[in-house]
Amino acid sequence: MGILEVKNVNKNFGGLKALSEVNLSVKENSVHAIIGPNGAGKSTLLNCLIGKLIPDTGSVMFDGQSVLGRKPHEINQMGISRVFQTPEIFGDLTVFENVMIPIFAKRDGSFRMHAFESVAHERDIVEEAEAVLADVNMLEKRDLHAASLSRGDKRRLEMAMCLSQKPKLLLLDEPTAGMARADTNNTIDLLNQIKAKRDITMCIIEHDMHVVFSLADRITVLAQGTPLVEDTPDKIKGHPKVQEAYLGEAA
Amino acid sequence: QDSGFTNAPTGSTVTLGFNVPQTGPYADEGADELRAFELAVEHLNGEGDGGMLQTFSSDALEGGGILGKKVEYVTGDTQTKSDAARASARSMIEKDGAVMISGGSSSGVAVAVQGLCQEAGVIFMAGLTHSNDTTGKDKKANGFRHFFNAYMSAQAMAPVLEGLYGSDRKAYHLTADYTWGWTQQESIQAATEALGWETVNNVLTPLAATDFSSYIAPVLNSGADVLVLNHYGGNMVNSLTNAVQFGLKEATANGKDFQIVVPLYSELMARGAGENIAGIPGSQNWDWKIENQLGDRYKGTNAFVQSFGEKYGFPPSQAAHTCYAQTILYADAVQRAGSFNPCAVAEALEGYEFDGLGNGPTLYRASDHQCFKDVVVVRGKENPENEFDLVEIVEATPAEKVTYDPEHEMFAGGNLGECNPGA
Amino acid sequence: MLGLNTKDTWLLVIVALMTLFAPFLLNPFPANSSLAQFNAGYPDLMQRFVIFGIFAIGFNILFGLTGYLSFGHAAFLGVGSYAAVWMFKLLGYNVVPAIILSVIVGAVFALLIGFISLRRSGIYFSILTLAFAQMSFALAYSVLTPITNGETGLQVYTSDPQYFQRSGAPDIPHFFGLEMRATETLRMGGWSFDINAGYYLCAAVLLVAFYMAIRLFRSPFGMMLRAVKSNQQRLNYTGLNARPYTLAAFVISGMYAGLAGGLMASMDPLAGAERMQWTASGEVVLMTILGGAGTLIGPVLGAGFIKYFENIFSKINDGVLHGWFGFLPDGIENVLVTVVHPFVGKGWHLTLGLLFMLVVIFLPGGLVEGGQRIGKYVFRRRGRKAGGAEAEAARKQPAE
Amino acid sequence: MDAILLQILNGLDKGSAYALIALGLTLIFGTLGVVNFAHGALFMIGAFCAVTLQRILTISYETVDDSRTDFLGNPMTVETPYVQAWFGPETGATIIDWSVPLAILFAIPIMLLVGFVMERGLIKHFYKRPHADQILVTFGLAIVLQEIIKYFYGANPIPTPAPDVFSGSFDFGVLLGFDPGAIIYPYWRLVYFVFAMAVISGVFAFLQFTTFGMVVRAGMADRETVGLLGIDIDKRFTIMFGIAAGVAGLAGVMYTPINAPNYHMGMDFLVLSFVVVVVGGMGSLPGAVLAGFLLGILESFASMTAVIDLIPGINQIIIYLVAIIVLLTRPRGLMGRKGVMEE
Amino acid sequence: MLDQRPFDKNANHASTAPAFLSVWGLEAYYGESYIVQDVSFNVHEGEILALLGRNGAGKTSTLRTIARLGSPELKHGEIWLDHAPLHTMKAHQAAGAGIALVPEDRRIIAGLTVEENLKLAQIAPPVGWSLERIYELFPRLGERKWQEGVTLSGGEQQMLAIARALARDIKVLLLDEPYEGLAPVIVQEIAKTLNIIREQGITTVIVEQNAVAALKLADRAVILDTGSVVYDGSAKEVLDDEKLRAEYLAI
Ligand SMILES: Nc1ncnc2c1ncn2[C@@H]1O[C@H](COP(=O)(O)OP(=O)(O)OP(=O)(O)O)[C@@H](O)[C@H]1O
Ligand SMILES: Nc1ncnc2c1ncn2[C@@H]1O[C@H](COP(=O)(O)OP(=O)(O)OP(=O)(O)O)[C@@H](O)[C@H]1O
Ligand SMILES: CC(C)C[C@H](N)C(=O)O
Ligand SMILES: [Mg+2]
Ligand SMILES: [Mg+2]
Repeated sequence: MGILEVKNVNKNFGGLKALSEVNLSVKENSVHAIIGPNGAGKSTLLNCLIGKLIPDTGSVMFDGQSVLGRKPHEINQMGISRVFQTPEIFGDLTVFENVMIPIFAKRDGSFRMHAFESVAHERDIVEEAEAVLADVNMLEKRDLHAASLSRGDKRRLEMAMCLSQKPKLLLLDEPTAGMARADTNNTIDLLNQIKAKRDITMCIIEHDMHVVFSLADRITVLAQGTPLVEDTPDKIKGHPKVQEAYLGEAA
Repeated sequence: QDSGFTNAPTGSTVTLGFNVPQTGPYADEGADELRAFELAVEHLNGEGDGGMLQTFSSDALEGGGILGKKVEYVTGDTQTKSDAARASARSMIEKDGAVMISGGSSSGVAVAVQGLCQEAGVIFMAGLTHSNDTTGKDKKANGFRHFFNAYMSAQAMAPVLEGLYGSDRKAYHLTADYTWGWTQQESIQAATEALGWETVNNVLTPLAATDFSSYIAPVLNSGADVLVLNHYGGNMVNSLTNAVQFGLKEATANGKDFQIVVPLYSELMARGAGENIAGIPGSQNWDWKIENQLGDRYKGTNAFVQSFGEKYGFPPSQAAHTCYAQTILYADAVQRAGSFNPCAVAEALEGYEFDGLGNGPTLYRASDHQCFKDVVVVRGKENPENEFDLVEIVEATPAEKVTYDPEHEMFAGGNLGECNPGA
Repeated sequence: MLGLNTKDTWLLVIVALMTLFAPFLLNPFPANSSLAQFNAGYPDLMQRFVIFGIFAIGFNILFGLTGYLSFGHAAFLGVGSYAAVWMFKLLGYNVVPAIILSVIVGAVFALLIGFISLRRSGIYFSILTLAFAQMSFALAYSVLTPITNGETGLQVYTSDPQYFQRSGAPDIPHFFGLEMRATETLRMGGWSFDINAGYYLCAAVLLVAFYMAIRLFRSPFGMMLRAVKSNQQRLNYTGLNARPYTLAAFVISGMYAGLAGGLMASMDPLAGAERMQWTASGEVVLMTILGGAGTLIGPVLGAGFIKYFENIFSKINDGVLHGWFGFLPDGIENVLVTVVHPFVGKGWHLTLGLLFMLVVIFLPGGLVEGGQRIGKYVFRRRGRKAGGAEAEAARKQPAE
Repeated sequence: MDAILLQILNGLDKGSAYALIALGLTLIFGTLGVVNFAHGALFMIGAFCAVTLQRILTISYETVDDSRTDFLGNPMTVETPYVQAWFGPETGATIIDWSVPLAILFAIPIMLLVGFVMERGLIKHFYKRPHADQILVTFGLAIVLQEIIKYFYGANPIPTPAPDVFSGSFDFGVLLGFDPGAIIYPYWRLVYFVFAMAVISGVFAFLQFTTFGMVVRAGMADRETVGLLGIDIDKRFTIMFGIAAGVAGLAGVMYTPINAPNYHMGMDFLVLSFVVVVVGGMGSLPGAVLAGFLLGILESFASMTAVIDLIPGINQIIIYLVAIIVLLTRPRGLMGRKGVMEE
Repeated sequence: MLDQRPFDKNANHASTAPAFLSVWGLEAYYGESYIVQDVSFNVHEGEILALLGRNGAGKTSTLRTIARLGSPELKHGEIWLDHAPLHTMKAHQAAGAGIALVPEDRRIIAGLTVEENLKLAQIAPPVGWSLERIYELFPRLGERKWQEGVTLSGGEQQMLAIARALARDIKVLLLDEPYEGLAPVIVQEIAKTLNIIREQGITTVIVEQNAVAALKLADRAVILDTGSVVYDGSAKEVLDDEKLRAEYLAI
């Protein structure tokens, strides 16, 4: 039994079958990659996990509980965080505030009326936020408005926000897209460190095979809304169907 | 030297506060009031031709200001909102040291400002306010109303309506849904029912309404043969225009010609209704033609019209007349009392009988501070010669006919209280 | 101090000093000079400045932080006023229960309206709040007259019970015997200054309200509200429930509005229905934007700006103009009066409209931004002289 | 039955006015994304185009008639309009009589000009600014326009009657077999309804059957990208603004015989037109029109005595009540597009 | 070798052909922050230029400046395209002169279908490829022409964005991270497409984090660092020079 169990999930958009009969089991504290051609339904699947979309049929169990019917913030409080394909950050806030908010959410729950305390006096949260920013090499940008970051930096910031929550399950939708090689490598290192601690489960969508193969324990290949194969990285690399439909001559 | 009351004038001048609507729908009416105030101040200070001071029955005033102090004035904008009006009045009292506030073009504002003046200890000489409440439920010892009221309108109109349309009529009322509208409707309903008219329906219309078609349309089919529009200002212009559009003027009902009645007229607003007002009866506090048409019982009128017309180029409205008269009356009362103390002034005004201000013999009744004088019943002219000559006078109902007991049920519940000199 | 950082402490101190000395600051011209017209230091206007300041501060907590533009905030001000007057009618003229009830009633109303309206966002939210407020206004004006006294406005009558009005207590609103209207006029040379009890009560309340707003702006709660404005989706996916945050902000700002309403009735015991009309709601929106939405002091400045024009400019008539220009030859005097005439007195709206336009066009971000720019400009020039400008510009460039 | 039919008819012409104003507003607000608080003022300026034309047509020369006197006792001056002098009293009078329909021709260039000037001179700098700034600047502009009109025309309503042939009403009920007088309907209101339908279909056709509409929609969603595609969106926004101003202005011209125009008529309609647009759904032209008629008709129903007796005060609040109900049951109004002004 | 040939903006560049697109001394600001700092380079007709650099180096800003978008604001410098002075133009005029930018977040227009997005590009002259020809190159777009553009998957959106540029008759194509978020097969496909486009004689500037892929495609490379040009030379040289790659691209 994995920490995440997706069973027979279907999702249609009008006539389009974005997901059909998707089954997926993610083992606790493993890194599970989902790859597949563009439009295969990868992001749609993640949307179903975090309450952004509700599957037409099927079930999604996380940590023994169903996530279906829960609001996004409740699902997050269960321990699922997500990095989006197009960065979702608080553009009007500073980089530092961007990472403090998830830490508050983790500590105080989905709502707390702390209207007369001072942000600056929350020592532990400030320190934690600093540490998180240091991890992603963004400490010197802490007072910039998030909206004025370059694309790659936005993506790093969003990663930091999710990591700061120490979620049980971290969903990463193309975390390194648009990142410079050097930072991609840093990110791989960072994720590998996390992986080494073995206390976070990660589900990663990525088109950069270098990233996928450096991190993943298992890989699911999704094509046209259905899982094509699921296996270890080595097996996937050599899989002819995958090569043809996805990797092309590069692999 | 006067002292011991709010804003006792200490220097060689005395300040009056003229609080009129300068913005909003009644701005033109307010502008006319302001003209009259300025004219009155001129006359009090001995400038110009003296206007009604020449005809006024009291000769306490000599044109040297009030009690020898030159009259100065400040102005403000009521916006026809009780809040704004009170703010403006307070600034006149607190900042400019006004000893008297006058003006306004709505009963809500009048009541609100009257209450303020009572608390602050200055005299309020109401401008245009027609609701029974101003000198009824909401009367105040420091407040005085020269203008007539809804009850008086109704009493004056009733005999005329009977003469014009008979005593077997079915009336349909449209009423502006606020204090004034209600008292107007209540009064006219009572008066017409006393004639034997039947009231078919009374529909309250929102003050903010601009199109009355959905209220007018069902009228013809309701069995009524008279439509009473208890509307004023923009409401009146629009509802009357709509009624005419729907052909009510030419219609017949119950075998009679259908009729429209507008109990309270305003010349300024009538202008907005254009030719639609032709033949429609209503009442006024005063009309600039009254002395010419009904003789010198109404003396003062021509003097005022002359003086105003020469200065501004057109005849004054009843709003202007009332504000002018109120200013003169106040000044005269101070002069007679020999003091600006509101209590002394009130005493001088209470029960005061005067003449020569254009309304014929008039009484400022002591028990409720309401003026009693003749009420002018008018009709829209069929072929007006110019935009100032829109109504013809049907008759002037003598004051006795419209006088009522201060405890009359439409006026009951109020308490004049004590005069308050403030400080 | 008081749990604020230095900058905020300074801000608070400055505001405190300004409110404390307002009677003097606002009456800079000798009472008999022709410029006395521009003096704003009389009780009514000073009270209005602070009361609308409170209203705008509260509005800004909602709008400035969350970006939810309520177009019906005047409704809370209105119910606050009604509640206060009812307290006068039932209990007596002490303002304390009146003010307390007005805050509570403001909160309850805001909770109801907010709970429903916050189901929608953006313009849909604005129109929902507008609709509720307009309904309240229309009903208060007509059907609810027994409670609101309709067009005239709710007043205290001598026949009202006033169960707790002790004999000997003032017959007008008072604070444990201190009449709100009590005014001491100080005359110094040609100047005269009004020290008014009601004003200082309002000013004290303003300071508390302002202090709480600072705390709130700097609190985690305030940060969450800004996050709502920035990206509500993200907030939800971060595990925070945006609804209770926005609702709490809505209720708090409703309480500020109720408080303002209560104070208004305490200074002048009459509650008019027009207080709830959309124009009144629009006014607080304008005040906030004009001053600078999302800034702490902006709304207060905006409130002062609008109230100043309404009360001072509307009172300048031709007579006053002739007074000013009287020293000039007649011809010039008349020309000047004719030129200025459309902008003052009954033309005060025109001036206000023009100023609205000029402020937004030239000072995006409102008066506060304008102030900052001027500050920066002055600072720069000084800096340049000292040769620091280049250094500063260099620092601005990306590192290396 | 006849009472209901009557109110539907009444609702139709009220709805026509709402729909026309909302249509113009939604072009600017729902499509260009500018919160235009000056829209009511455009409506008002349209109405004053009619007033102005009437004044122009009645420009007169004065002759002194010694046989009569004015109110001060001086000899009376009599005014004769020049058009009557030029075209003869009969024709001249007819021209004056037809001033409102003629004002359409007069208003179109003026309103387009007003729209262009307003957009070029002011609004274009505000497309990227926050809505709040747009509110402030357009509200300021509305006040200024209003005050200018007040300065020249005063605060009172100015009667601007329809041509005589359209005055009065016709008995609609008789056509349907009801009693005479059961359903009467003023001719001019019928004209207004027909006119509104014509303008609405014209605008729809223009936006539907030309690429113009698509470009404008695209430009609203993403100005920058549209620019990258070589399209000068500014020009089209200006045209769009001109059209919107024109629609508002024509609505105003034709409205004058229904209710005499005054300087604040725009503000009276302003809030209502926002409500209509939002109830219709942001960014939807059909929505705005539909909501206009819906609210117009419901407002008429709510003013029926039977209804008021049932729920006192309902006529005061019906519009807002309906707005609340619609917005709570349909998140984006009747036909709103996703993502338009939802933040 | 970079050491021997430090970048000099006045120096003659590799090719002897006259510059087709010439960028000289660009300085551009976001508000007060100085982002593009004196950037100069030439692109010759028909060539593909790779513009590389770290996150936040100013690549996007440079492309936006060339396309004459309002922000960043060009304060100094000249841009000439085939004798047309782009620096005096606005975006839509520059587009008319033959510039096409495929922006980094694709900027598919919400509310329009795929086909409408394409048609939009053909409203203003000069018109390029016909819709049929576009659908031939990108059959997926043909299949989805009625779908709302923004609901396409990331890869599909990228195709649409490129297709939209081709729908216009362009002289220079500016591509901002065209491979980002695309499956390896699609990357290869797009690379092929870009080669086809090159054969049509269209000049291309490509910004890519996937430097290897970009360099394989490109004739020349320009490397930016904190807003300034640090390398301008042949693409092959970068690809082959370990040290250069390590220094500027961390690969
Ligand atoms: N809201 C929607 N409405 C209609 N179709 C949608 C919607 N969202 C996604 N789709 C379609 O569903 C399919 C799957 O999309 P999804 O975004 O999940 O792909 P993906 O696997 O994440 O692709 P990529 O790697 O390119 O991001 C696509 O064909 C897309 O066009
Ligand atoms: N709108 C903006 N306002 C202020 N600064 C900005 C803005 N956009 C970008 N910047 C800053 O300009 C610099 C260059 O950004 P740019 O987007 O051009 O980089 P890039 O080379 O494209 O990076 P990436 O590879 O991450 O996309 C960065 O430091 C960024 O923070
Ligand atoms: C001004 C009055 C004559 C009428 C006005 N509506 C009132 O309330 O009294
Ligand atoms: Mg995806
Ligand atoms: Mg970039």
